[in-house]
Amino acid sequence: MAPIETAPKLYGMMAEFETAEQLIEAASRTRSAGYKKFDCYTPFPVHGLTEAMGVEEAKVPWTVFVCGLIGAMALFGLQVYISVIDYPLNVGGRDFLSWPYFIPITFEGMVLFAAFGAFIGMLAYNGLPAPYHPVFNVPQFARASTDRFFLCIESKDPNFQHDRVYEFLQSLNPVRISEVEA
Amino acid sequence: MPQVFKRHHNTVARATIVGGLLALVGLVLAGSNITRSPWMTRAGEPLDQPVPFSHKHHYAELGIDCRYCHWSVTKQAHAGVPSTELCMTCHSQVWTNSPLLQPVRDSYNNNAPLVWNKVNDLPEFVYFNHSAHVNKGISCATCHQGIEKMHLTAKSQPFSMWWCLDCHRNPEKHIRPSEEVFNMYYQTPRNPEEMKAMLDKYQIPYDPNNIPRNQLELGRLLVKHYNIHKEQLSDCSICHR
Amino acid sequence: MEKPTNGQSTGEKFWRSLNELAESPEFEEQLAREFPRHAQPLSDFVSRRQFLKLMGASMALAGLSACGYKPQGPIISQAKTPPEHLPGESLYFATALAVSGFGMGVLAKSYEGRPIKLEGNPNHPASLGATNAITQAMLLDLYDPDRSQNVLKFGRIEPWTTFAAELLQKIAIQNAKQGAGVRILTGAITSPTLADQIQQFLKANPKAQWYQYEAVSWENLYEGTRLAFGEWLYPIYRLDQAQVLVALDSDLLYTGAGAVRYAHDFMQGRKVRKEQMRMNRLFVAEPMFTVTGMTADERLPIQSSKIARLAYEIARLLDAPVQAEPSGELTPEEQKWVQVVAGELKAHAGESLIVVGEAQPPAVHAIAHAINQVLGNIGKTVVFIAPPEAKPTLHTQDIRQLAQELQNNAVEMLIMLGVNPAYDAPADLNFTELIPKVPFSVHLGAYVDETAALCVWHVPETHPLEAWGDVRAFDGTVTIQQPLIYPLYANTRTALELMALINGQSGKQTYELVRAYWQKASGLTPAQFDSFWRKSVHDGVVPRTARPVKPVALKQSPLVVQLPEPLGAVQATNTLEIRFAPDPTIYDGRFANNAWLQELPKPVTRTCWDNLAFMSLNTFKALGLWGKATYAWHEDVSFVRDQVPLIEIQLNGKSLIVAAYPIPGHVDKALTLHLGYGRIRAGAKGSGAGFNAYTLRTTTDLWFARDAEVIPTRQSYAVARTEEHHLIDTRQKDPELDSTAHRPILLTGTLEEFRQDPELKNKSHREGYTHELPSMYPERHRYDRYENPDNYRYAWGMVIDPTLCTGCSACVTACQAENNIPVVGKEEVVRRREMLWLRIDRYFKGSPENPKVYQAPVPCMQCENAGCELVCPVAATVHDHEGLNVMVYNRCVGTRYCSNNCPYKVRRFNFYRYSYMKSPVLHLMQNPDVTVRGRGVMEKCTYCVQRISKARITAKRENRRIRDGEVVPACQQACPTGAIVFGDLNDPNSKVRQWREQPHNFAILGELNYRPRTTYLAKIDNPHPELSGAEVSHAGSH
Amino acid sequence: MQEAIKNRVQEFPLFEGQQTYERITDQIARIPENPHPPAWRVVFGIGAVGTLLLVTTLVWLVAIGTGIWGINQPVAWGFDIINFVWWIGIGHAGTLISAILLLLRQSWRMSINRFSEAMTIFAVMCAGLFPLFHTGRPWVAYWLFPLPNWLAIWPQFRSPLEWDVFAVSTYFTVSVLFWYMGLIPDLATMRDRAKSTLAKVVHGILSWGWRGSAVHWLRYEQAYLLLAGLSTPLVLSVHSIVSLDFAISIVPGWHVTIFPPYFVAGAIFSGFAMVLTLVIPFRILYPGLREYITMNHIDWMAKVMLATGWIVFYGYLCEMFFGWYSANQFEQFLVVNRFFGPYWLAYWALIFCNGIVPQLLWFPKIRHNLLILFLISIVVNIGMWFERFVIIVVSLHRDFMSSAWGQYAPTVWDWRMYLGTIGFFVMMMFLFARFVPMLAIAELKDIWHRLYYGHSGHNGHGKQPNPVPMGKGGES
Repeated sequence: MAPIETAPKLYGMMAEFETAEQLIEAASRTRSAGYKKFDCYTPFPVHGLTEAMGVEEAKVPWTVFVCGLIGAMALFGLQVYISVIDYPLNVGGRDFLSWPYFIPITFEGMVLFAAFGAFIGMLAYNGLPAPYHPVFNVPQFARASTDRFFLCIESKDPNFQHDRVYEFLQSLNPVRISEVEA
Repeated sequence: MPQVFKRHHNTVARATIVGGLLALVGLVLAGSNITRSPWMTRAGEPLDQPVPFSHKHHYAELGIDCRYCHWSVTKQAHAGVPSTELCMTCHSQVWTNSPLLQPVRDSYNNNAPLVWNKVNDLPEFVYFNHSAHVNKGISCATCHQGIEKMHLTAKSQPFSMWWCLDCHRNPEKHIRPSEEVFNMYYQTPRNPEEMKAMLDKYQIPYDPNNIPRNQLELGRLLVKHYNIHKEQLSDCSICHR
Repeated sequence: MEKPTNGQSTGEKFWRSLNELAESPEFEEQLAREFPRHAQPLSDFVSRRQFLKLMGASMALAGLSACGYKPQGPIISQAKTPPEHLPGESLYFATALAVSGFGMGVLAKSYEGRPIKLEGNPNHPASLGATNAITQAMLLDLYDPDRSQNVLKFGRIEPWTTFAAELLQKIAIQNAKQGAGVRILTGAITSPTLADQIQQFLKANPKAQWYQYEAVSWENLYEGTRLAFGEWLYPIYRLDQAQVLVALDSDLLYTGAGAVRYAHDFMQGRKVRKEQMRMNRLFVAEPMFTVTGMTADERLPIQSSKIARLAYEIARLLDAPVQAEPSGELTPEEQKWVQVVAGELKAHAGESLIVVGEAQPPAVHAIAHAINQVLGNIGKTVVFIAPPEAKPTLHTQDIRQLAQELQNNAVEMLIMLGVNPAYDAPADLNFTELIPKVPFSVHLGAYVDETAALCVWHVPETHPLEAWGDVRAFDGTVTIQQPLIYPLYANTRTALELMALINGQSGKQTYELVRAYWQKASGLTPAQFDSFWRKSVHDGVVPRTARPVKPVALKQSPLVVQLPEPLGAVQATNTLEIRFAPDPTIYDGRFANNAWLQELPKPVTRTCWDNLAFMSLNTFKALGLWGKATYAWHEDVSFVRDQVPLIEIQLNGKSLIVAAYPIPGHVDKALTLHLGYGRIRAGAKGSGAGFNAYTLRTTTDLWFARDAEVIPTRQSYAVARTEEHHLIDTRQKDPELDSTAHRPILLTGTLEEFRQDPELKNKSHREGYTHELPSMYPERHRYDRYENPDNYRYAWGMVIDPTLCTGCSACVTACQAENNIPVVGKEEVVRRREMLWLRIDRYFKGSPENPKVYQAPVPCMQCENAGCELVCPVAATVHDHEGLNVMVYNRCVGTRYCSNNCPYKVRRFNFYRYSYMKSPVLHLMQNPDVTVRGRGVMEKCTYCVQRISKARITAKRENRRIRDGEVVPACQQACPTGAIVFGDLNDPNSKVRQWREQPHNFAILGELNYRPRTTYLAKIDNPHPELSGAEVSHAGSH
Repeated sequence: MQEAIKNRVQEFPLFEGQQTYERITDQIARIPENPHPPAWRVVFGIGAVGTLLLVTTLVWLVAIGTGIWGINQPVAWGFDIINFVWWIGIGHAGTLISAILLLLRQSWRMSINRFSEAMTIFAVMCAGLFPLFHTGRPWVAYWLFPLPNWLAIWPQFRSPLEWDVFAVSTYFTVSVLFWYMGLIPDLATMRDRAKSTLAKVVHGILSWGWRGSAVHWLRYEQAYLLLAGLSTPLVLSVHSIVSLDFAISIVPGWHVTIFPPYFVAGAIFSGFAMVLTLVIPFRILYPGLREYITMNHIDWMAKVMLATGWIVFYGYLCEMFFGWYSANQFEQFLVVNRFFGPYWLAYWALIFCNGIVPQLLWFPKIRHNLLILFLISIVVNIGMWFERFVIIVVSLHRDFMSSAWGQYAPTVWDWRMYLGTIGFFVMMMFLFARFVPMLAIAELKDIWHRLYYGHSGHNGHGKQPNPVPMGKGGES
């Protein structure tokens, strides 16, 4: 077979699988084959996939924790500032700093901020919104949200070599292999 | 079939989100500032009056005391708008045929009131008492600042609650010897000598070892002297009934 | 006026523009348009306005929502300043207001030239600085938009001049025949000047006649004294001298010209303190609870017709020189009661008093006089003076005679001054037919009422606050009435002016007439007179005009009197004795259009806007009315919808449909009907309210009648009541839980108990009042924490002594007048939305047949640990540094949470825009020192904070503390008996502090630890050991 | 562990019929894609009318004032707060199902969580209306928020009503976030299935360009789990705070320490009832759903109702006990007044609806009879409404000072507003059904993959795929 010249504007090469198990298998082999820049696409969270890919991170939880902390402090602070410092009023003979009364709102503030932390954090780390992405150029990729499982080795990868990658993917027995336009 | 979104749409999307958040913050800030602005409070806008009465002329140029016309200010809640009678005490002698004063003369002759436009207006549920202020060293100038420079009268302060509270919470910033209340040109003495001189002049007891050096210190002295109970001044019942 | 106003700006405007305004066609037209339909009550609030308008209106209300920057209003300067005028300051002028001829001295508060509040005049014998509800409310009459404003001929507006011309011409004709055809009908007249004018006319026209008629007449007093002493005399009671007071069918503490004074005097003997552990004792025998009855230590429910027998028995036991044919029998209880009373009277001879009510026939009065004579009370606890009226008379006789003459067409010219016989004359005379027979009839009155409608001419009457005049108090003391305001309506005239016109002194102002009379009467030189006049007008009393005391003696001994036939044992259950009584608030009907009085809960029944046929629960059930009609699915709900059954009463041929209402303490086999309702031409508020008892009232049965037949109907009727009475509508099965009397609300005790244990410790629930729970928080805000020598701070507090409270409700109306409290109308009251800040709680204890009554005024308690403040999300109600629980109306968003968390339920909510007043006139009345609350805002009592602020500012200006007694809330000021004391709790010498340190001081619901600043003294009564046993045992408590 | 679960789900299948990834996707996603049954239009129409009723009522309310309601002096809260609490309670089931059951790893929640979360959001919308419009001056209700203002005055943070403001708004926001986050992958699915460009664009935007990357899924699941972890205490706190509106005050019948747990239980109780009330008709309307909302699901929901019902009933018993044990005559009177007072009917209705009727759920037959179950769920909703009525009206109308006692009766306006909110709720639910996948597709596929893949007949695709001739992306 004649070697094919790599298209200059190539995002990567994508293999399509039918089952999650195959994909997990493929992912771990891709990893052991020394590829760094590759990603998998699944219609639902496939458990064990990220482990196979060797991805580990806990950015989101930390963000949530910090946001929650900020939220709690912010609202408790607000209440104390208002009812003790800015306009202390004798309300039903209660002490100005009647902190037990401030707990509920403090708690709600914590939850609110944390929730936003989780939501926005998730999107931000995922680089969303990204309505455009090269992988969408592959027609079959439309099934990635329905019933097909994809593995894409990106051209950014240091040892990305067109036909090598092709052969490697072949060895994973995908349903189909397609180039992904950048 | 090509995908519907192009690469630049990513940027657009992110820009929109960031922009939206910023806009939100901006809105809140703008809102809270606009309400305080003269545009809202109408501070500094003269209203038209039946007679173009000039405080500048009468106070600054002729040197008529505030109390000549607003005679009830030291005794009553209301400073009072002078009756036509009062105007005529002078204007039966001077400017007797100035066309500008025609309404005044008519009012006097037909015993019909002059209808002025209210410049310094408070909501109905706010009970302001002039006498309580002027007798305790709060000057006309504090609320009607610059009236002595006005040809046409406009309110110079927002007269909003936070503005009132600002002084009610720390009167030291504005209080002065009650003898100086009607003096629009009063300046806080800048050096100890002047300060001492003034305190002596008005027999205000003070500790000679530490003579107040600035308005704040003078203020504290006077607040005590006039037996003003600060913490009470921001009680709701002080202004609302 | 769409937006609420503090009256200041508008105040000045109105002050200036009154004169112009009153004449200006717009104003006339404007008011004319409102007349007579415009209703203050809110019932038609929704239906009347279109939708969008309202939308705008309610939004405009955001005016009260703290945004100050509305378009600025005008500010109107005066052209000329009246000498005494101070901008924004109130001045007080002494004058007097008369009810059926008798004057009540008042100090009228004038703000910017308009009267806005009436206070009692301390110099005046009838007032002593206090007032009653009616006097307070007479202010509203002045501003009533329904007032008649035009001279009418057959209902068409005519200029005054036309009337004057025609009148004079007719008078001229009459003068020719010495006034043979002229009849003048007035109410009781004490005014010397007016009387003088009438006498002048009579002198000129000897054949003319002057009749006086009062529907609620005291003629029996006169006849009584005539029987006993041979002449008409007017009794003056010295209740402060009486240790034992026996009131037979008499409400002397509430109704009658001297009531306010009497209540005051009587209570002098009931101020129970640890220093003074003694009190007088009051016995009352009456068919239905009256204010006096509720105050009684020993009360006997008995039919009015049996009172005579009762009195006679007492007389017999005291061997008073009385001879009569007793008929009818007394029950054992009544016998017992009589013995005890007789014993008490004897024991306190010389310092006891027996009083008989106006409703009782002369004979009974005579008996009472004989008893007082025998006991040597006359001259001590009661003295007699010549009648205060200018021409004392027997009203019923007068009116009967007039009717007679009208019948015979003897009357060519009938002049009626401020009377309304077409409505309130006895039914058997049927004036409605007689009046039209008069060719030339003139009616002078404040309203185009039933009589005006039948007259040829109607002349609008000037309100006493608008004109000069004079009037006598119950003891004869004269007050010169001075005007507070230029007459609101140009065409109004006073009776004095009318008589002057008739006497050909048309040009004269009332001022000249009054002054001229007194110049003559006083017989002083002009110089002396001037100072005399000044002093009299200024003080509100003319010196040395009180009638002198007359020595009296029984004209014969023994007195032979004819006792009336008492109601025998009634056979049929539906044949009852009927008793007529003046209405507690609208009196004989003359105040029917006074919304304040209409909405004021009646002292005994706590109903308003209505009169009802009151009867005992037994009778109510015997008639088969219980559980009838709308009593729905549960007996307890019988009053849920406040529905009561309608009954038909038939009395000598006449019949009346009226709502029946059971009330504890009413004697069985009898019903009580209040006069004054069922008006058809009272005005927008009064017309159609209640049932017209006059239709049953005849000259023969003026006060009570036997054999009234009662026929239940199928219909029911909605009653507006501000308080349920629980002995009735909570089931008796579990008194410990149900009967209110057992709730730890009021601490009560007898004098005996108080003597043994001043703190009443071993009373049930006592601990509930005192013990305080530990608090988690540093209680920096307690008033006693403020106590230190150099403490400037005030701790306002109030102590109320229910023992002194008669329940007369003067405080309630005073509060309403002072604080711009709106009237909501019957429908809203039925829906439990009355706005009165101050209510008077009335609790029954004991058997429904003859319970004890405990009352206490309940204002906002100004709790130090106020629950209302705690739950307000916007800090609209908070404490200030002086311990007031202030309510910031303009901050309130109206969540109503505070009201829910208030255990005393003293907060009031503007469910609608109650403060909306269509008529500009009503805005003149509003107190400029109090914010007028808009819709959706919670409101409540704040110890009259406006008065406190005023005093504080003055004190600050003068660099001093506020003196004790310098701040007097409206309620305290109005209270005749001094049951309310307000002041600074931090001041060890203040009166309020002394009261609060009394051993029997307690806080209502103290165990909730809200720590109210308003506390109460235990309600002490002085039952007679031999009697009370029976009743109290019913109650089962302590 | 996994095995155990797998065995259990064998006997209680979470799915009916043969499932594949496509089938799951298609069955659910095609509901919004295809035209709707006529029944949908009818019910939606009814809802819309109700909404109209609501709007007109609100306008009139703002124009005239709260006086048009039946509230009065002793009873200053009536339908407004009753319905507020009722709606909030209903809302809670959604969050509970989605959050708490998620934390408890209850796989059966997957088929109903999207649905009940939507219910939550709309219920909270309805609830929110009441506190806002029950104020006497709604146009200044914004004072309840701590906005910097030129009055220099702030809200009062000791008031439970103020807590409500924060609790309810937070609850609403978080619920929306939670719901929307769950939607993102499914919106992506919709996008990829979409035929028209417009649909592609809209779904593309709404799905933020989700592409199912494994790393994204990782963060997504972390966030989702955390949100669940946050919502759980949130939902408890919200109804606790609502209960504190009463418990903080001193009114007998309100001042009860067990209110928080008892309110939360009540909320779940009524919430599940409402889920059933909605699910059963929806299953009829959209038969496709039956494969995922099986009789097992319904059975479990019924059981939860039974359990929470007992907690609530225990609450009632406690209140009686407290009344007696308090030795406080006001409390004692309250109990008596509830039993025999003017509103005894309401009280016994509540006992009947919440105490007696749910006991039917002991019987499997009844749990599997959709009609009866549906009726029971309605009865429970009514019962829970009565509970709030008893708590609010009966406590207020006769508290301490018998001189201030009164009665309460709703007016037509009270009813209009109540029915209006119900109409609004129905309308929103049907809009939701019209435009959004009613079940969580991705989660269902996940569950199916975890529990059934390999067991159920999936092997159709088991064989090794052939190497394919490679082509450039975009070709073929």
